[in-house]
Amino acid sequence: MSTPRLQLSGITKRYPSVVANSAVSLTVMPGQTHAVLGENGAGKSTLMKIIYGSVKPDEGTVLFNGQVAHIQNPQEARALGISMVFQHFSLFDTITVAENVWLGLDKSLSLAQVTQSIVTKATEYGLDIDPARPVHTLSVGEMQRVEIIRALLTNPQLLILDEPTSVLTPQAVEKLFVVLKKLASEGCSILYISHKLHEIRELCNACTVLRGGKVTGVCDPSQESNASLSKLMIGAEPPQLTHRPQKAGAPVLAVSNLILPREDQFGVDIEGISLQVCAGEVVGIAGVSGNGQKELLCALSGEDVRAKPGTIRMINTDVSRLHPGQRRKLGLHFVPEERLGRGAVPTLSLAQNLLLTRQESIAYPQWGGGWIQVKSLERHAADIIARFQVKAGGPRSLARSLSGGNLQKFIVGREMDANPKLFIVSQPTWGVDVGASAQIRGEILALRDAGCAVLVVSEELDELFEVSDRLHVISRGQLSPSIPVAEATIEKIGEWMSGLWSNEVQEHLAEMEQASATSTDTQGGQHVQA
Amino acid sequence: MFKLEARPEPSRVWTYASPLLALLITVIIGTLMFIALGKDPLKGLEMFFWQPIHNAYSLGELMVKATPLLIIALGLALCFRSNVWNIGAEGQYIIGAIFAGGVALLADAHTSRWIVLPILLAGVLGGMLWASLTALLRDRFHANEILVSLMLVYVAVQVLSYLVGGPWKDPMGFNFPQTKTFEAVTRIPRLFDGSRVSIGVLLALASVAGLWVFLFRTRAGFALQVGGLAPAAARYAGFSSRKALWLALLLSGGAAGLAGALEVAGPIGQLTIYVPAGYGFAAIIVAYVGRLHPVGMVFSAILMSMFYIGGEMAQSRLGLTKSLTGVFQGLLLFSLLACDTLVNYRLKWQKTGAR
Amino acid sequence: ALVGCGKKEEPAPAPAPAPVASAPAPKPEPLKIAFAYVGPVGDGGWTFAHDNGRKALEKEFGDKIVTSFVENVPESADAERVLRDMAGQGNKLIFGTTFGYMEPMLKVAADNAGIKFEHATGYKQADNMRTYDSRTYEGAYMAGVIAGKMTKSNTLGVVASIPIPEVVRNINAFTLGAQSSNPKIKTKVVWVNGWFDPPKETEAATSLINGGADVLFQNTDSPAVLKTAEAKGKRAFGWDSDMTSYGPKAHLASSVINWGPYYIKATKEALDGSWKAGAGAHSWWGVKEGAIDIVSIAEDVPAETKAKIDEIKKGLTDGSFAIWKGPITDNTGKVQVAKDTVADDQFLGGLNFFVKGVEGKVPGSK
Amino acid sequence: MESYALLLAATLNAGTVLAIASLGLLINEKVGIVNLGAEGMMLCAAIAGFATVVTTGNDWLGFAAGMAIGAVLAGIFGLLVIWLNTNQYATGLALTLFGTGFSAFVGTSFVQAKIPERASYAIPGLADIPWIGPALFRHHPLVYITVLLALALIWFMYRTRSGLVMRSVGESPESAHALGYPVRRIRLLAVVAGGALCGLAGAYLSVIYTPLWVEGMVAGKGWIALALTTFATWRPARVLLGAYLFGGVTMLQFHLQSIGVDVPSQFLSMLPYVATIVVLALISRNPQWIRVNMPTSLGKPFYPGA
Ligand SMILES: Nc1ncnc2c1ncn2[C@@H]1O[C@H](COP(=O)(O)OP(=O)(O)OP(=O)(O)O)[C@@H](O)[C@H]1O
Ligand SMILES: Nc1ncnc2c1ncn2[C@@H]1O[C@H](COP(=O)(O)OP(=O)(O)OP(=O)(O)O)[C@@H](O)[C@H]1O
Ligand SMILES: [Mg+2]
Ligand SMILES: [Mg+2]
Repeated sequence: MSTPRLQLSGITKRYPSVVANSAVSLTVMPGQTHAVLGENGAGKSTLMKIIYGSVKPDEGTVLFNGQVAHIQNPQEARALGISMVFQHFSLFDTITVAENVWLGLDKSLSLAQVTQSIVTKATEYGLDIDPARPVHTLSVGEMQRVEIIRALLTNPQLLILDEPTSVLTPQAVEKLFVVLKKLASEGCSILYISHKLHEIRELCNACTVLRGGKVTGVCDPSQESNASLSKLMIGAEPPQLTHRPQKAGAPVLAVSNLILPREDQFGVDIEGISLQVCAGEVVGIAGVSGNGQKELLCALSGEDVRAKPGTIRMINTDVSRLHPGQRRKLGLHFVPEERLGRGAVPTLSLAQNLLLTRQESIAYPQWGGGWIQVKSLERHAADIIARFQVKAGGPRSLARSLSGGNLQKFIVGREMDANPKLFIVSQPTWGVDVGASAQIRGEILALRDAGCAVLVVSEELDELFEVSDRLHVISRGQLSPSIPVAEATIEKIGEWMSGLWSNEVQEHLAEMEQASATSTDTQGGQHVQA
Repeated sequence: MFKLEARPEPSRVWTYASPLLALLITVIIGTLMFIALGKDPLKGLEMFFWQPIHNAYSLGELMVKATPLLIIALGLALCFRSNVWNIGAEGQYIIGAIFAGGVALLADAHTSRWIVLPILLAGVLGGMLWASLTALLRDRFHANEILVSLMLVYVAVQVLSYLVGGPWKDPMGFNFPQTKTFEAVTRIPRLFDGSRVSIGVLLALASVAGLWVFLFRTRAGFALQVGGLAPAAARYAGFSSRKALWLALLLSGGAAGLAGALEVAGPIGQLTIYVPAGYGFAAIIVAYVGRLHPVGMVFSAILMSMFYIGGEMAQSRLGLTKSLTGVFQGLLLFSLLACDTLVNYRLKWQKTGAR
Repeated sequence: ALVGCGKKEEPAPAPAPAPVASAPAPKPEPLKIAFAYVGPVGDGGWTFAHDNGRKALEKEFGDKIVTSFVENVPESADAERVLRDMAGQGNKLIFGTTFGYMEPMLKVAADNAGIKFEHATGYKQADNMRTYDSRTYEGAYMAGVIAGKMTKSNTLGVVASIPIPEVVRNINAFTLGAQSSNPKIKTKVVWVNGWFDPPKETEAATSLINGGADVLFQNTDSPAVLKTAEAKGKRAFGWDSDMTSYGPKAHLASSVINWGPYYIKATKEALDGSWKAGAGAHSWWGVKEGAIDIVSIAEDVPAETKAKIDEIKKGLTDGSFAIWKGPITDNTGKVQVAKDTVADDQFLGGLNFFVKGVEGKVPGSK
Repeated sequence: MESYALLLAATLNAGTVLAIASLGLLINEKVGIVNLGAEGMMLCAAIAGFATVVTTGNDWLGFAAGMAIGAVLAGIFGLLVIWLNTNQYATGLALTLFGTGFSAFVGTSFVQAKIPERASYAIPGLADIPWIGPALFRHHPLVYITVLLALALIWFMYRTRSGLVMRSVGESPESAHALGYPVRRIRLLAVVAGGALCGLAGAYLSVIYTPLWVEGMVAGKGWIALALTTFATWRPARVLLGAYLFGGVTMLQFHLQSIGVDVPSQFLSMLPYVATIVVLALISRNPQWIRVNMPTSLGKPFYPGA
């Protein structure tokens, strides 16, 4: 047997509040594609950053090709032959692709040489990219290509990919896998992080599972089932949700031909989106991030009031130009995807954060915004904490002291507690552990059963399939027609995610629009056959 | 090497200990400076920390100095808390003084005592007007409020100079650039005989209470601070950032204008080119050393005034230069900023060199 | 505008026990004298000249007096506190050296009947407060005589501070002096709206030179104008104190104020009990009293001009020469002082026009 | 006509102080740090430079001293802001307040000091060309060095890899950190370099421009320099242009007075400040113009998690 490419033993990394890695050992052989699997916060990214030298371990040793390696920083890692593509892109928006790549390479090359080698590598691996384009003009998929080319140009012996597919369409994932398989066949080792089990089973031939910073299993994923992997990962199988069929009521939200030019150069234009959500149904919007979700949600929530009058209606009221507070009075409650900084103010207490969207504890609201009744406010916060099982010190704990999942539960709770007529939620379970995810999804369904209209925007197809009645796909600022979940397949949604809904569909959509313009729509939504 | 580690919650102990530590550091550096200058450090410290408060008269003078500082700082705290960087309070103070002076000049010996009210209101209005220029340029043109408000200070100085050297010049004043001295009826009522302390102190204390209530008990105050702490959250909640900008600038401009009115119709008693005395800038330190908290600013305004008066005394009694005041004030703010790090972070010794 | 009633208890503490209580000899207490300065003592101009006066005082009276000063006292609400503090510290004679202290000093004087107050450049007096000033225009006139002789472009430049009568007087006197030696000259004036702002003074001087002026005169307190002239190869004067060393090549002469004689006189009066104040108690000293002089005249100034200067000094001292003797026309052509009359001090006090030969008009004048 | 040549010359000279300081602040801001302490650093450097020239008689030592003190103060500011994560604006203001007081304090003994005679500057041959000579070729070497400095900065920022790294740190410190660049050290270096340039500007002011030391002599030039970076939308060439423009406005107020324009001098004195406000408003009017070159992380703290 040959020397392992990488051998970690006893790696421990402590953060003030958590132990991110605890005595982790891991071995990667040359040419092996090794998966690291684990829930959110299991410590995967931390471990990868330790290998790449951007985080220093408290204990433990790293052997690279059999030699002890004290990797002080990413430059040293790259010199050794380790390259990494981060979970969050490390690209610079205003400079060109070539310059971005240049910044990730060692200094010996000139910019012209780098440009040349980008073209060479790109053709070799079928990664089409123009080196002269500024990064902010690229799509997310293209950005990832830049990251990968940057990694490949260092001629790595070990390539680390941290959740590379969370931003890709299923088709783009296929393309990526082709590249990765070619690399592995050339002898490059790959460390592949994901919590998507089917991907791992398709691609990888070794797997280390982390839970709470500890290794809970090593296996060959091709020999495992989703269920067995899942068990290794979270220690139990996820609870099942029940999705009772139910007839949708009257439309609550109706968007017709919403057009919004982008606000800044890094944004997306919304090009004629139409959509309807009825009482007692959950409508899901799938799509790769950066395709206009942010812009659409801002227009729906009232954070962006540039919509043409008449384009957004809520229960027969034109809300296109209303501010968030006014929409809230009509019964719209919205949970944004950023918890800290948008959904909640990190440095304020939970009780104070309640004031962002709730006015129950405000006396004399007509006078200068109203008087805050502190006692009643804290009681209200305590109620929400109890009702949604938020693990927190109490109403006075600062928002930033809560873990992501608990803060998410509080925010979702804060909005659901208001008995909304229309509930819009973006990425309801992003970075939330399995237990909490199940709870939140359950609450969403309960809300629907109680007759609320719910719009869920998410990148997790599994989640959407679980909670939605109908699905739309958003791509490049356009919205696909809706399709009942029962008729949708992952393949079709994946195709739509790259903007390929057929002409036939488009025509049908236009027809439906005309129809809904002439007669009031009684049906729950437009059912479309692809 | 020391490394900072974020605390899960801000430390309560350090919230109170950090200003004390900062003061201690300032005193230690001050002591070293006195020794280096060959002065008795105890004597030096006495000038700064005891002389200004050792009897009723001195306390009164301390208040006279602290009142405008406190009033301006209260307004600035509101701005800074809502992330609006108004550093042109000096200009708003000057224009407030001009407006107040304009009304005071209308009075004659028979005018009612109530003229004081319009004088103060005019001051507030003037300050607001000047601040609204900054708000307008920021709101309409996205112009950086730091620079605009600051440039407007220099403009205000020239406006004042023009008025007192031209249209408003005292005809009996031998052409000196000053207005006539205001009629006695325009004088802001004083609280005690033999002291210059006026009802301005009461206004300042009322403003402290008012600001506390506004910040911590009203939704409008809450909205304003959310805008400063997390603009995206404010947008999400529907608190308008434009409202916040205008509100913060108008209130702080009004406060600075009020201070200007209290000063010209109080201790100065006429408009001269020497009305700008740097209060608008010193109030920035007052606001920060007071942690932008209404009650904290009461203490910092007093401390800052002690530095001013102490500086004068250190010169007349010990022959030290007056610029020591500025050194002390700067040092205090520096050390407070540094010490405040300890509220949110803890120091940890780390062997390997962290980057 | 006086403060409430006067019967409250003395705000200032009783004079502290003498610091040198252990001294055995029954020597009389030294007289404590305090000075409030508007600028830094080292401004090389106005405050510097006052501080020289204070030093002359110390030299003259030795241990019979004790002097102290506070510099950089703003002409704002702070002035009153500083003056009051001086009174409280047991000073018996207090000098305020800038116009802006007039009102605060009046207030403090009203509350401290036993203390003698002296205010420079003001016009309001009280029972225990009197005013004094220097006839700086005499120095300006003599500088003008030299300037008129030395200019080649016939264009003089003045960097002016703030349009108060004193400054307008100086500009006029400078021009009149220049015209006495060269009828063709004209004077350009640039205002910097401040007493002490060297960078601005530099810029103003530069623009005057660019505009053709080759001899500069300033009524601001720093040597910046002289320095600028030096750097540009033009000529200029020193003001308030001897500034030769700031620009040895450019320096034509310095018009200096010597406050020493007045300070000595006032102190002597305070010591022997003859000090008197009250309405009209104003001393306006000039060359005659040794308060004004022109010194360090450059070597290249022709001897005849130097002789003329000496003659003027003599004339001013014995009263045979008057600067403000008619006819004097202003630059709009209006006769301001009729032929063969001499303007009195009251006329000079309110001077608000430029004489013929000065360009522009006095800011703020109708 | 000669007088316009001289006006131009005076403009270049007045603009040089602004240009040097503003280029320094540009470097700061390109890595994402706003230093409101410019005024304070310039004042301290002015006295340091002046005192050095008084004692040694060597202008260049004076410049070096000014640069050194500017760098040291900026270093302290940098440590507070970059390592202790203090608020950039508040810390900068503290620096200005401290610098104003400290320079006055140290400077008391130098208020009357004189500095030795210096030669007049003329580039042989060129200086005698009518009109152009007096306007362009009779300046202190630093006036030309400033132009070279701007050119060098352009070359550095847009033509070298180190410049690219610097810009990228200002663009996204997180990404730069992830790629392994020592973000905080780069930021500190830029802050120190910027401070040194502000120091050079301060020393030029007291050693060559005025040349005198007086309390508070910078008189707002530091703030105008800060404003200039925004005008220039963070481009060095435009900084230079803007600085000369403002130098011109400064000189214009006196020029207008001396040619007898009948406007109260106070309104002329307002000119540079009003011009600053107007240009600032015009430039900022369209956020897109600003966005293109504005360092994205400007004013935002960065603290590496690891
Ligand atoms: N810089 C840091 N300071 C403090 N805690 C940290 C830091 N970085 C990570 N952590 C904590 O360490 C734990 C492991 O984080 P890590 O990012 O490695 O998880 P992960 O497995 O990659 O999760 P995900 O699937 O969400 O990417 C988490 O609890 C996280 O909050
Ligand atoms: N940015 C802000 N700054 C200060 N006060 C604010 C701000 N935004 C909102 N407020 C205060 O909060 C009150 C309610 O805010 P807002 O109007 O945004 O919400 P709302 O729920 O829509 O109320 P309404 O329908 O009465 O306007 C306002 O009366 C105002 O005084
Ligand atoms: Mg993740
Ligand atoms: Mg991760």
